[in-house]
Amino acid sequence: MVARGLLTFKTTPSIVATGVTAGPLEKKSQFVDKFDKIYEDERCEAKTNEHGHAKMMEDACMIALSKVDSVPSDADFMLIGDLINQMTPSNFAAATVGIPYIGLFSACATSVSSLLMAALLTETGMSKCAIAGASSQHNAVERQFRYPNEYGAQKPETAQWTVTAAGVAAVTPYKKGFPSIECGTIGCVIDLGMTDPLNMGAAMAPAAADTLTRHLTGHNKDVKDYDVIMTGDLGKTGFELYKKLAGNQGIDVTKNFRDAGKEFYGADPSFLSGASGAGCSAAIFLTEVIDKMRAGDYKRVLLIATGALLSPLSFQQGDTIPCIAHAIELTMK
Amino acid sequence: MNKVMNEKAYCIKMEGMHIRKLSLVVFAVVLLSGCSGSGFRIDNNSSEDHAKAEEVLRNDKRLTSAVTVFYENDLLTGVTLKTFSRFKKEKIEKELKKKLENSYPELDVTVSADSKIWMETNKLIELDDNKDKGKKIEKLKSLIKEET
Amino acid sequence: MVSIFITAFIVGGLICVVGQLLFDVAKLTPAHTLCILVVAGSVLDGLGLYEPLIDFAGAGATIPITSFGNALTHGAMAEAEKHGLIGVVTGMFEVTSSGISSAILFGFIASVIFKSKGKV
Amino acid sequence: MDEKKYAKLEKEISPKRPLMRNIIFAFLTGGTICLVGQFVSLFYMTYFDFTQQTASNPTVATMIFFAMLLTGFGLYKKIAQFGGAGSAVPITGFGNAVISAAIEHKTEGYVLGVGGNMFKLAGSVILFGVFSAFIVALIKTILVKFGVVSW
Repeated sequence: MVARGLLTFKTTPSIVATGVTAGPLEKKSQFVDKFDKIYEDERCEAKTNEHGHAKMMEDACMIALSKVDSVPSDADFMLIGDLINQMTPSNFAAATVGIPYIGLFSACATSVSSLLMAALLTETGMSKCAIAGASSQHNAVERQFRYPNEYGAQKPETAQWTVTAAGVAAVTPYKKGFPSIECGTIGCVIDLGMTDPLNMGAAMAPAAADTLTRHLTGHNKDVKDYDVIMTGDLGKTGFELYKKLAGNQGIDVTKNFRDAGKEFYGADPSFLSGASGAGCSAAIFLTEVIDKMRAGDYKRVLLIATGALLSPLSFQQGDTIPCIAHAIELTMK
Repeated sequence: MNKVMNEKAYCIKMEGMHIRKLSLVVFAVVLLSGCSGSGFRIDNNSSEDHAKAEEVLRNDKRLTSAVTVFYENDLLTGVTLKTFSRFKKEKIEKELKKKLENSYPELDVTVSADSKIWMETNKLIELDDNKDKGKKIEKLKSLIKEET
Repeated sequence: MVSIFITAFIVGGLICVVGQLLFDVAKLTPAHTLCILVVAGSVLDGLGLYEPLIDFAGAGATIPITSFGNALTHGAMAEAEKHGLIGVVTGMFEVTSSGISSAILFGFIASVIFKSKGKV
Repeated sequence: MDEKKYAKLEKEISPKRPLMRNIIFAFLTGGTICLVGQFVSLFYMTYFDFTQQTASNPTVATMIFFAMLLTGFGLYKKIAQFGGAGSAVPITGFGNAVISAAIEHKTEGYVLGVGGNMFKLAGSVILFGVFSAFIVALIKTILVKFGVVSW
């Protein structure tokens, strides 16, 4: 099989700063100390959920830029996305921040696809500083994809909780002492006929396993090369399925495997299978993983963000849930 | 390991709610068992002989209680039924009405198994003033009519 | 008097168990489940079985959504008895108006007072 | 891996819905709501001129009022997570569906948002209720006309 969809970055662009903001409920996350800003109000003091969503994204951008003593006019590109109708929150955030902008949509995999795109632009030499990231807001996502927030529907144990968080990274040409992007793999859309929107982990697991195997064979790597292989938001159920699928491919899944969605809220059973949403993987990848890399705990990591590419319409028309997973490999030289 | 502990915590939490709910039910049942009246009462304000009515009502095994008021041309009976006889409420009402009408052909007979009627008829008996009785009986009759 | 509270609890609970079975065993969404129960209530009333159930269980039969179907059918049939076929259409909301009108009214009031919150 | 194989694997690994637990809790929750309804109906019978039968109208309205308070204060979804169908099947669940949609769409304004979306979830219940009532009453009317059954 010819290896397709593989990206290798010779200049190894670096992630020099991150900005992560989160809603009040995310105080329950075990990574809460690492977030840059926590809002006391779930709408971030804005009038609607969607405005709060945009504000969260804006603030995350400004925080990331301020960490490298920059202002928006220093950045060349802004590559962000979210899950709401035509990505309006990201659009509004981009309007306020005023950086040349491309909206990206890979559902919850946007956190990695945006980093890959930012790395590509940097590789070509056309970007000195690119902003990449993703966000999600629980209330806005819930009312669009499922039921009104106050509607009483019993969720099964496989259901996941969309987090309210935004994670943004500033990507620049290689800089010593910062995690750098070495390679990546663009995922294929995988659809194994799952239809249950309350079991998204199961729908996304095959995509994650597929991208993992493609990345390992394509880049001639082994699981042992990585300090951690972290998936985005598979949740407890999806993570088990993903390990099983990867195990069937002869991959050793016994150690170094982590899932951001499973770990986000710790072991709190009220969040059922765990966290999900574009903000989940963005927030954890850009805090927990990057911090550990800068501290020297991790030398080489593989991040695989998974996204379920459904819409309320496609689900109601009885379609299956197609899923995608993008992988990015970060190293600390 | 972690998962097992979560589940345990979950179960304990749920059990707590479970017990609270059950105790609520038990409390409600205890509370209510106090106010269940039974027996057969008859209040005769007319010249009719009420023995026949008493016989009809007492001999019906499906009834748990019956309250009857004779007033002028009216014969008003509120009955309560055994739990499973309630399924046949309408049928029982009709049967009793027919029986009483046979016994008292010149009276306007009203029979109801509705607990509102039963409650009100009980109050009616305790009423000392006979003047209001006629009015109240008319009102109850109109309430029953409203249903259909 | 007491027994109606017990039967209300049991019958109401059992109707909900039917709903739960439709959720978990038949894997239906809440909307599908409620539609099936409403249709069931309507058919039971057509067979003349729902009114006796109300006599037996009181609120245990009038509070579950099945009673909505029953009330609609009951109104339609009562009106049909009086006015023939036209009554089937005109009588429908005669009995059941309180549920819908109060849901609309309280829904509007709630939308003025409350804001939705994304709490667990 | 094909779809069938994966569906099998998914069934194996996904946690099963705890059927017995759900049934018991649905029974208790639904029973309790109906019990409350019976108390409300007793209240209306005792203090107002309602008979057992006519009391069901104000009882339903009152239960929906309770549903409004529980929904507004964010408690109804907690009861629902615990009780499942026990909270969805009673009329309070219908109320919750209407009220939660109304609250949620407030941001789009009262006309387009609240007015337009109020019956987003509960509309289907009304539709199928009305349609089946029409069919059932029609069949019964025809049967009565032909003398098969009586009213």
